[in-house]
Amino acid sequence: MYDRREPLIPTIGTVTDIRIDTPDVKTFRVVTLDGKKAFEHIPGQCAMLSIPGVGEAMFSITSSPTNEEFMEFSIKKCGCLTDWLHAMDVKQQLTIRGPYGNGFPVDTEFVGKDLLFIAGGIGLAPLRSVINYVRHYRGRYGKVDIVYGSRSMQDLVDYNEIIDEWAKDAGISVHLTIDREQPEWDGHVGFVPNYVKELGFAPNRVAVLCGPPIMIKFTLSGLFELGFDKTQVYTTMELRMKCGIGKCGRCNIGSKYVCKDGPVFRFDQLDELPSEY
Amino acid sequence: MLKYRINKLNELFSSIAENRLLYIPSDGTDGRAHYTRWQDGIVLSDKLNTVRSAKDFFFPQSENLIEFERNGKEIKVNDIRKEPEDFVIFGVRACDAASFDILDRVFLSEPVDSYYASRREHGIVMTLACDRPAETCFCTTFGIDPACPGGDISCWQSGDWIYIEANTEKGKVFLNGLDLAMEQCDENEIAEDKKVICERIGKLPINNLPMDCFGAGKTETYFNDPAWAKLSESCLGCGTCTFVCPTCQCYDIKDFDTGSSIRRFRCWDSCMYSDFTMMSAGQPRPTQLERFRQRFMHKLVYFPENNDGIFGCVGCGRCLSRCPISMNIVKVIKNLGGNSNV
Amino acid sequence: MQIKVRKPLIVAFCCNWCSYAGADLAGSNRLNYPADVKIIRVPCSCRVNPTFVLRAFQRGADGVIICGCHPGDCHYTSGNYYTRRRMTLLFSMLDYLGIERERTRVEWVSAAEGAKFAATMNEFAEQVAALGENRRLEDLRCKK
Amino acid sequence: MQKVTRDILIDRAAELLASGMVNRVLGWRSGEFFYDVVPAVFRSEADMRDGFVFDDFCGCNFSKYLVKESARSDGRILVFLKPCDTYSYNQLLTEHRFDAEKTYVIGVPCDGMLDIGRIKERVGEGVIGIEAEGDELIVKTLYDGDKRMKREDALPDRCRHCKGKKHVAFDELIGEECEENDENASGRFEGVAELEAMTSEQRYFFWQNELSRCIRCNACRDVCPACTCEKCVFDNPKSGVENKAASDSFEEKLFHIIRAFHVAGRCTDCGECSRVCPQHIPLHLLNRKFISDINGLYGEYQAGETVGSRSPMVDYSRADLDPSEAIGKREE
Repeated sequence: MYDRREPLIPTIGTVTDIRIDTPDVKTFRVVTLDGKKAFEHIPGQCAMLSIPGVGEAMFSITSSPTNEEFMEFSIKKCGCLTDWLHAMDVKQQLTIRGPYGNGFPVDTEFVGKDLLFIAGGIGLAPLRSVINYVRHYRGRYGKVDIVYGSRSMQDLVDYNEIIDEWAKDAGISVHLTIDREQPEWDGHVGFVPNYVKELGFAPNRVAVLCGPPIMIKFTLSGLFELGFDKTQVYTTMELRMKCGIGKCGRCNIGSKYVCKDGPVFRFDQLDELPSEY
Repeated sequence: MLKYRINKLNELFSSIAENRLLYIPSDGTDGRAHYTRWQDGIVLSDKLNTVRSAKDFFFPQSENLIEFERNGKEIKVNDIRKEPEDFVIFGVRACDAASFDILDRVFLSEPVDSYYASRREHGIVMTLACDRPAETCFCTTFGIDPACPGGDISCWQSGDWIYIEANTEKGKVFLNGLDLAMEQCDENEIAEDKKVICERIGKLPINNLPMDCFGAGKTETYFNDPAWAKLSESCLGCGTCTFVCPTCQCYDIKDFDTGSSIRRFRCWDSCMYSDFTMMSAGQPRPTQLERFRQRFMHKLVYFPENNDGIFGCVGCGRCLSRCPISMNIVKVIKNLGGNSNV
Repeated sequence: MQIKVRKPLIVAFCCNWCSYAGADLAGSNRLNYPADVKIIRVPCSCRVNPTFVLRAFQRGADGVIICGCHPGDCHYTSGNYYTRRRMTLLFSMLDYLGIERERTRVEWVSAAEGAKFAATMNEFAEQVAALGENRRLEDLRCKK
Repeated sequence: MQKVTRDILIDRAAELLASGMVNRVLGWRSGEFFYDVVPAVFRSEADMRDGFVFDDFCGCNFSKYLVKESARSDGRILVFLKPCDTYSYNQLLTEHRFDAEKTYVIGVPCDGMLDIGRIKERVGEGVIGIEAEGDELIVKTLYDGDKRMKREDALPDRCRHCKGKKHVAFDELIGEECEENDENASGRFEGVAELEAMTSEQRYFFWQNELSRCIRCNACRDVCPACTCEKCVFDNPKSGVENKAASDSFEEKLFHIIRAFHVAGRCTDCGECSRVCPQHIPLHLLNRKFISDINGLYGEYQAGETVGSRSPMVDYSRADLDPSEAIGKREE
């Protein structure tokens, strides 16, 4: 038997539950064959999921590390592999390897601070892990605000969890918004960047931003108007990846590899990288 | 230092090949040198270097990683790795030998790539000094000395003799294990040859490119340089430079359905290809300019930034002679450095 | 000692309108032709792209035959005329690369020619069997 | 030696640039050595005086660059085309790949281009200069002094059997126009005939050996003026034949057969594929096989000779032979 460790050889996982979040997002619950979690991770880290013969891709782990039983992945249908994943049923096995990336500094820089999470669309997926981690260790952090927006009410990922759990927690305020008016919607209507400015957060907190590039761009300038500094704002990136370990050479921005040195970057760190994307 | 009669080179080869696979550069039917498995009748090429680099031995163009069996909803993983056979590559030039250090920094850094690592452990590199470097050589730019070619064992051809010296413990053990009567000799015997090589390389047109202006921390200086547009405008977007390059190591991982199983294999990929960074979400490097820039910035700035200032190029000159449109790293260096006619 | 005789695997691309019906007729008339002829129905013989032929060989075929309507009888008027030119060039190229030319064939079989279909397949199978296994255009990964 | 000098070309280009007829020039830029010429776009006379060259190493066919260049909306581009390049130009026009109104073609005569690979094959590496003397070349080398070789031996295969020195497309010509040279062109198919005369097994081993060197760098495809698909099947994960590296000898054959087949009837035999191949695979022998088959079976056809001509591969005749007859006939 060959006994060297090899990072590219994955383990097998089983999908034990599939939840339909929105018309194009499903959340998959994955455990190993012996029913355990595949590995421990830090909020913000990713894993490589694959169906052999279909493809392999990087997904952020949306469940919190404090969940001892399983991992969850919220996946939007947008390509070859994700189409396949959306079409499969529970009990399907897949391969999983990881964890990859650096994750959010939840145990260092976030500690003791007020937090502001801003997400758009599927951008909530990587943040969900952090939010649930923060909820679990509620005492370590200050006030938490969550601004989340999507195209429509149906496109809000994890809507039930947000309403039934997050919004009911002490010290957590949830601000939802959708792009266009809808008859059954009585909440805020408008784009995330404007909503953030309307809410007018004081710049004494750490902000975490995730969503489509255009949302990031305008929200960021909104935060600067509110007095935030680049060193207070984090985001998480996504590029094409194959190996996940900084060797295959495609996910770099300048000299940094998103799979290894990222995917979480602070905006002042991003500033040092070339404006490639 | 040891020496051995050059007219008995075949005996040296057959002695090596007794317990190991031996590969030497030999002329193919196309009149060019290719690494060939040695057996009686295979003759050492007199060409300066092989068309493809020696990286193939440690990082082959295509290799199987894992095998999967899919049965309904079930998946089985078969580890198909095998311990490679011991092998020796003879006649590696100084540039290619230096490229292994660069590849090591990628593949042997944590997490270690076991496929590469096991090949490295089972391979012995016997280098050969370049007594006739060509006009396309610029290894000295990167501090590589073709007169002391490195590897596990260095060799020099001089007069009637081939001089052999082990550089590593692995090389020493290997040489001691050979069943050959080699003569002990003094290093000074080849001092003159080394001097000649140095003189020769000193006279080459591109041997000492100015590299001070490149390296770590230069991203901002060059990233938005207008010269990229000009340099990349005629690039075809083929992968020739990447595939003949001894230091290019980007790869792709793909699945092949054999009908009875799925083989996951890895193969060389090129940052010059338009689909290299293509995602279902879009293409972050939409034109050849960005791809071209990536390749050279990687070698000249990003790689040194992550690897103690070591450049990702060894000056072997392969891209100079192989690029269909004759664009190459030398022209890039000279242009960005601001002193060229190109 | 028992020698295992490997029967040649033959892929037959049959056009929907003539040859596939011809194969049907051969079946309903209970005419014998080798079971190792695998029929792939295509809308017209000119649907057969050269990659189909090569892929058939890759996946283990020992011979590839393309059957279409007789020239002049194509359901789409001229499809089989294009097939004729394309396959002439493709087969000629395969021959040029040293792949036995007896492994490839184009045959015109109408819906009424069940007997011709069976006879063609028998003859072709024999011809391919005489060459033995396809070695020159095989993909080793697909061999068990 | 080329009969037309760089200065004549620069003078004319400068006039056209000055008159506003064209706003840029697609030409050859000198390199580090005497042989590594790079295709480049010049925007001013000064730039041309500085770096433009036209000599024995300007083999590159510019036609394909026009697809990309003419898509940029700004004005007309002047392009220098050698006789064999004009065939590709016409063929691309036939396929509506660019707008002829956005190009201005100056036909330049060509006396055959030299292949540095062939020169090095003869005299070895370390080549630092070259001079012509009648039919001979004097090659200056680093270690062996001057070496002489026949000019003919330095010609790539496409030039040795030049299919014609007459331009089939141009807005104006510089230099003397030659009449077509049929004598040479007929030698084009010698290589194909040699292979056809071998046994099937010999051919198999010949190609096995040649194609096994392929590293799938795609240079042949990317340089080919007939390969202008927006997305090549070999790059398309959905095509079923996508592959990046020949993981099996089958894939080497698959790629080259399909590529040659796809350009059959459209290939003008410009020989760029063989010129750029880093592994020196004689790819032109595949294309010429198709051309020779087409000529023999469906009548003489030269792709790109006229704009709008119908390729034999998108045409048919009721009298065509069946494959079995046709391949048999060729042999007689």
